[in-house]
Amino acid sequence: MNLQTFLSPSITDIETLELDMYRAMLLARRLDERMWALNRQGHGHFAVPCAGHEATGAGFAFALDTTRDYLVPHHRDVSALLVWGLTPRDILCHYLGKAPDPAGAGRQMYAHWGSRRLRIYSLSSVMSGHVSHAVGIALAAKYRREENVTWCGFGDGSSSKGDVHESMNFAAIHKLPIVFCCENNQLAISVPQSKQMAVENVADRAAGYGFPGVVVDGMNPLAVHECARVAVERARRGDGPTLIEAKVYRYMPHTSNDDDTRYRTREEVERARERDPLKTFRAQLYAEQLLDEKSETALESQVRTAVDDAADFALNAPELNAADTFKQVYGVVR
Amino acid sequence: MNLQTFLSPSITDIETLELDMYRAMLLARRLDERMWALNRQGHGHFAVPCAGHEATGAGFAFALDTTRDYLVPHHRDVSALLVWGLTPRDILCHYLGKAPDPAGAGRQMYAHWGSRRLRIYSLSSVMSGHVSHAVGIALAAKYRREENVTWCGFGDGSSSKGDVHESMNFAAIHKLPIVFCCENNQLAISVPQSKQMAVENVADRAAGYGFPGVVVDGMNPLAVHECARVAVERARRGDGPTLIEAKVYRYMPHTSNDDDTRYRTREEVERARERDPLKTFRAQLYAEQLLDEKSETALESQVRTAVDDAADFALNAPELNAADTFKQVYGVVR
Amino acid sequence: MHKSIIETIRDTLRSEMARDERVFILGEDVGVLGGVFRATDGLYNVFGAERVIDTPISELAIIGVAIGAAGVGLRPIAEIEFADFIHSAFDQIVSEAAKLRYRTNGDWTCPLVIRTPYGGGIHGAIYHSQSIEATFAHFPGIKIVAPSTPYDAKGLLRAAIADPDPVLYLEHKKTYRAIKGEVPDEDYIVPIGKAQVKRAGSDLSIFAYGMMLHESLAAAETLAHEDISAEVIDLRSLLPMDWETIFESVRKTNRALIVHEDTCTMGLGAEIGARIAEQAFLDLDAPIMRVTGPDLPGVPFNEIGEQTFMVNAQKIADAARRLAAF
Amino acid sequence: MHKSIIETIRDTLRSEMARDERVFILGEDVGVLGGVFRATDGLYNVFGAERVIDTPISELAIIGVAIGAAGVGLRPIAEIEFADFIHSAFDQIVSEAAKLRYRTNGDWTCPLVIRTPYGGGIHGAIYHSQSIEATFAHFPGIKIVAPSTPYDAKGLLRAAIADPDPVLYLEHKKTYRAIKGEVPDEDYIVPIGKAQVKRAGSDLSIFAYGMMLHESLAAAETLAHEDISAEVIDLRSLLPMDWETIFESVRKTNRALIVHEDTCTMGLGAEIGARIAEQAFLDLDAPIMRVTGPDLPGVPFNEIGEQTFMVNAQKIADAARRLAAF
Ligand SMILES: Cc1ncc(C[n+]2csc(CCOP(=O)(O)OP(=O)(O)O)c2C)c(N)n1
Ligand SMILES: Cc1ncc(C[n+]2csc(CCOP(=O)(O)OP(=O)(O)O)c2C)c(N)n1
Ligand SMILES: [Mg+2]
Ligand SMILES: [Mg+2]
Repeated sequence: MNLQTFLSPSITDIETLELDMYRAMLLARRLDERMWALNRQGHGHFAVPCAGHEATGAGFAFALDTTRDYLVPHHRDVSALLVWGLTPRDILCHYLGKAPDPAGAGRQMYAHWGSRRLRIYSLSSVMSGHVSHAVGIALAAKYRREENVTWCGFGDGSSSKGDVHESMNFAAIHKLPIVFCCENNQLAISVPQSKQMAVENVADRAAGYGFPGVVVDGMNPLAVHECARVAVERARRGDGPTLIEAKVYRYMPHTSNDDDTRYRTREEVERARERDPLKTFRAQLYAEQLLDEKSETALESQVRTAVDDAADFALNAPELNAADTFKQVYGVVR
Repeated sequence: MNLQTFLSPSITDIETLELDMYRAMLLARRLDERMWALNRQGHGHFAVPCAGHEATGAGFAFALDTTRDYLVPHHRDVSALLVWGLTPRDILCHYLGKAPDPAGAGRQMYAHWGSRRLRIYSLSSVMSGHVSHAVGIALAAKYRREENVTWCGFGDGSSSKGDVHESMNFAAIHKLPIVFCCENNQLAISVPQSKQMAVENVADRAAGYGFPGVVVDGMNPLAVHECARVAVERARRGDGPTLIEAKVYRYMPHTSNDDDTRYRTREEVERARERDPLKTFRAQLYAEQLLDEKSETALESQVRTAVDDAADFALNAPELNAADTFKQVYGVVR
Repeated sequence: MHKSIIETIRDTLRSEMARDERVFILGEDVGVLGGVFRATDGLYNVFGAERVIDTPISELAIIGVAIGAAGVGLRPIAEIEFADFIHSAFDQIVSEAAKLRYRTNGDWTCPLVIRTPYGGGIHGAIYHSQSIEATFAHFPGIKIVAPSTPYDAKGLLRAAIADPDPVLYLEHKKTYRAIKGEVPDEDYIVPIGKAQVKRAGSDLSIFAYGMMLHESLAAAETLAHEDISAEVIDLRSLLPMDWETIFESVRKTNRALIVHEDTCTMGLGAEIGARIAEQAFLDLDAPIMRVTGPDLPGVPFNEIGEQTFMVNAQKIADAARRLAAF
Repeated sequence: MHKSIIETIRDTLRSEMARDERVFILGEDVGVLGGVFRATDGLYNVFGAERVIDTPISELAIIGVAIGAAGVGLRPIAEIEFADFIHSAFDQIVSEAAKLRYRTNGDWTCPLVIRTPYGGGIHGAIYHSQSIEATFAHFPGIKIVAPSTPYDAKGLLRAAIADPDPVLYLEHKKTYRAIKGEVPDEDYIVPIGKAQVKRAGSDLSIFAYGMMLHESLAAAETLAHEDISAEVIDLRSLLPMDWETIFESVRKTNRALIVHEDTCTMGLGAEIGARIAEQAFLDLDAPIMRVTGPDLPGVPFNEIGEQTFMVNAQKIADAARRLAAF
């Protein structure tokens, strides 16, 4: 069971788009909650919450063509990954490091996404290490005169690495079909934006490379979608990269190993809850009469069933076995 | 014999400043020519010409206080290094890799400057490797509440490295007393600016870090001086970094190992000769009656004597000896 | 005082910073959070934001800025949040810090300490488990220490801060809280370059460091019940290495077993094995032997994968039995 | 055809690019200039700016972009202008390229060739003379080759391009024009992982690669006049290493002399020495011996300093005499 089964077969109107976005966001949030609960029950060693980043993921994912575009995601992009085709089972097997984990059969920690079949490029743990890979994927598209676009996500923290500079510069020189998306939650673990940079917007750096940079409310999926659509079209047309900065908020600690009470107040987190995209977008759907109690109950129950199924599946899935631990260091030379 | 001996004891008026700048530029150019000649005669393995960069070096050097400010130079900053106190003998001993070479007793190739006594930080060959060191020196000044400023030069080519991004960002966050100076000669060896970046001005990147970026004609020492003065004052006041981009031209091949006929026409080089700062600034000094045939002849002869002396000294200076080759891997633990 | 390694590091940092104004800390999350492992917990409150600098995610700049500051007289202690991420600063460490004194003939120097948690066994997977000592041990100009006890954690950290050259101070994550011991309140230094015989023995010599020292000691204890007398040596200083102590032990036991958690090929055991074969060859009654992590690109996240990778007392004891029986 | 190594590399690049559209080159000055050593001379004219990409000074991006392109089916050949500058891309090579296949269980891969000139003796001083093989040889997931003849330069380059994993292809600068030899026009491959006996001998085995192979052969020639019969083996493939050929030679000569230009401690001789001491110990009649560059941070610019640093036939012969006499 996966998100695709609850998504509309084709999106032709804004209402369908909005509902599908909400479905992706809700499933991501409920998976997040389940992972946290599993972690607290002693299942799994490492949860990386996405709560607060769902609107951004859902917003941009529906602006791309998941049948041909590449995703080189930020680690909190669960909603987008679901749209790309990762299933709840995939996600919880990845979380528990079980053999069916598509990202690496349990070799990688959680949130180190990857699936070649789905055109999701593999993430290491090294912040921004993936950004130049995304540029390489975009270079290959141009080289082969293919029309696919590469979406590359990273955090505000990651934007400080030299990788991002060299990558953006390279992409700009070759006008590559890529969209860079900085998901700015104003924290690199505990380090606030003011200690990471002396500017308000990461997007302002785009001008220094020669392509547009734009700031968007990352808590609003439709705003992100619109921004992403423009950037993706630009890339697809051959006009080169765009940098989108989505301002988001991370509701949970950095990971299950973090204690966020050390660096931010509960009041701050509560205040930010008011902007929670799950809440505000739900309210919008209610107002637009795209959602009512009945359809919401049905949706929540569909989602719960999917999450329950995934958790069951993952908890019972096989471990990586010792012999397999030694495999795939090198490929077969032909 | 060194530049200091021909410089004015103190600079109180613009005329003295202009003459002193010209002296520094001329000595740098004549040393450059001598090195090239020595190289072609089989003396020394590696010449790095500074021709075309002299006005920038002279321009900024006189805007700093060489008795307390730090120089972390670009490799073509000979005119500035002379103002800081390196002597022609130092420079030619460095060129020939002889034992009296202050940069490292002959361990480093030419143009890898350094002198702790003169507050010239040591350069490796790794492009931009020094930029973060300059930030560290500026951090130390702020840490100790000292009022010195650090000047950090690098090329257009070097600006593409991740080092520059991380360094500028770090300097901006802490509002450090530093001036970054990109000496843009539009070439990284053979790679033209258009293949290095998709923007016209490196200076435009400063906005993305939160400090001013300014473009200046690097062939005009007075323009550079004025720009540098403002930036140095800003730094000294505690208002943080500035990025100055000096547009220059490199007249000679990249190094004595390079063949620039492969990547640029002789016509281009000849055209650029019209803007040669040695020519244009000389004309200005003549027009301002700061220089006439008599005083120029005297100056040229002073310079020639200094260069002759330096070449003699360096050619006859001792080599690094085998035993010393093994020294200074580690210091003495106390 | 009886303390854990992490407490010892924290206390030593605090007292060195109190003693010497030139000492400051920079790294990711070292300030308000007190470090992801809490190695710097409380220091921000005592010394303020200028001496405990929370940096952006910029390993390159953390090291590069520290090199510059060290050059002009400060004594930076740079923290790399996980050793796995030191590779972004590799160029700064090996091309700049390691070569500065030599290339300037001693004119400019780099008294810099780089602290970083390394090692596996804590479910950190491929990128939070690596051992990084072997790579850096190839670069003359830097020093590398890896304490395995609280006593040495203090003595070597003080030695590193006092050292005139760049020192990589490696903290095995698993020892942080697991290993406790007596730490004198007085000032003392454990000199860089000296190994220590932790357990005397006569049948074979086990050379180890970090967490593997403790696994080796456990193995030696097991072996003792089987009448195999293993000498266990804590290398502590990985560059320079204390060859005299190593050769002396081989002269006594005539059998060398080298243990590290890092992968085998070109791990530190390579140099140790080669040196013994070069300079203590006639003392050997058996081949040198290595017990190391397997030659895999990383420690898997999955626990079975992780256990498969990790060296432990049992694997060491098994090898030691074979070596003793040779 | 009789050719130099640089000509062979250039011709092989040209024919591989002509054969396979997926193959492209990226690096600094590889295009219009044809590379600072002219390894890519003329290719820009034949294949154009899209297949011979002049990059900014961005070693990290050169490798990172190549990794991404390789992942989706291209066959990039990245040139690092001088091996000394590969360290800026160290993280991309060891954390990303080397680990990608393993961490994804083979789902994503990285068929990437990194070519780079290394080695000293050409007045390149500290930063244009380094040997870099030892550092990378510690990282399972990558392969390293270092041809010393034109024949192998072609065969190994073709093997590297065909390989499904990242291969570091190391070109000793001094061999570029100094070493010439016969290169067949036909297609052939020299398989990665195979050493070659270059000169048979019975008194001792010399293991070398790159420029040092030639110095070793010269030393063997000198020794022959003194009735010392040295077997000389060209390792060629540094990771994986051809242990069987190495052990076989030691079984025959019972004496092992390892030669490299790189510094001693944790140079490749460490692993070779340790493996022999581990797996061919009983075949040894003498200690293993290494002739290597001294443990200094770099090769000095000054010629006396440079000569002091560099290994040459005479230093090798001196060591071989001592070893043979042991
Ligand atoms: C190069 C590197 N340095 C440090 C870390 C440790 N680390 C993991 S996540 C993280 C913060 C990432 O912040 P950001 O990019 O803003 O993403 P966020 O988690 O806030 O969404 C850090 C410092 C790392 N993984 N990689
Ligand atoms: C990291 C690195 N990569 C490559 C080189 C080789 N290299 C030496 S100088 C140079 C070009 C430098 O260009 P730029 O920074 O513009 O300075 P310029 O020489 O033009 O003044 C290059 C590529 C190097 N020294 N360091
Ligand atoms: Mg963040
Ligand atoms: Mg330039």
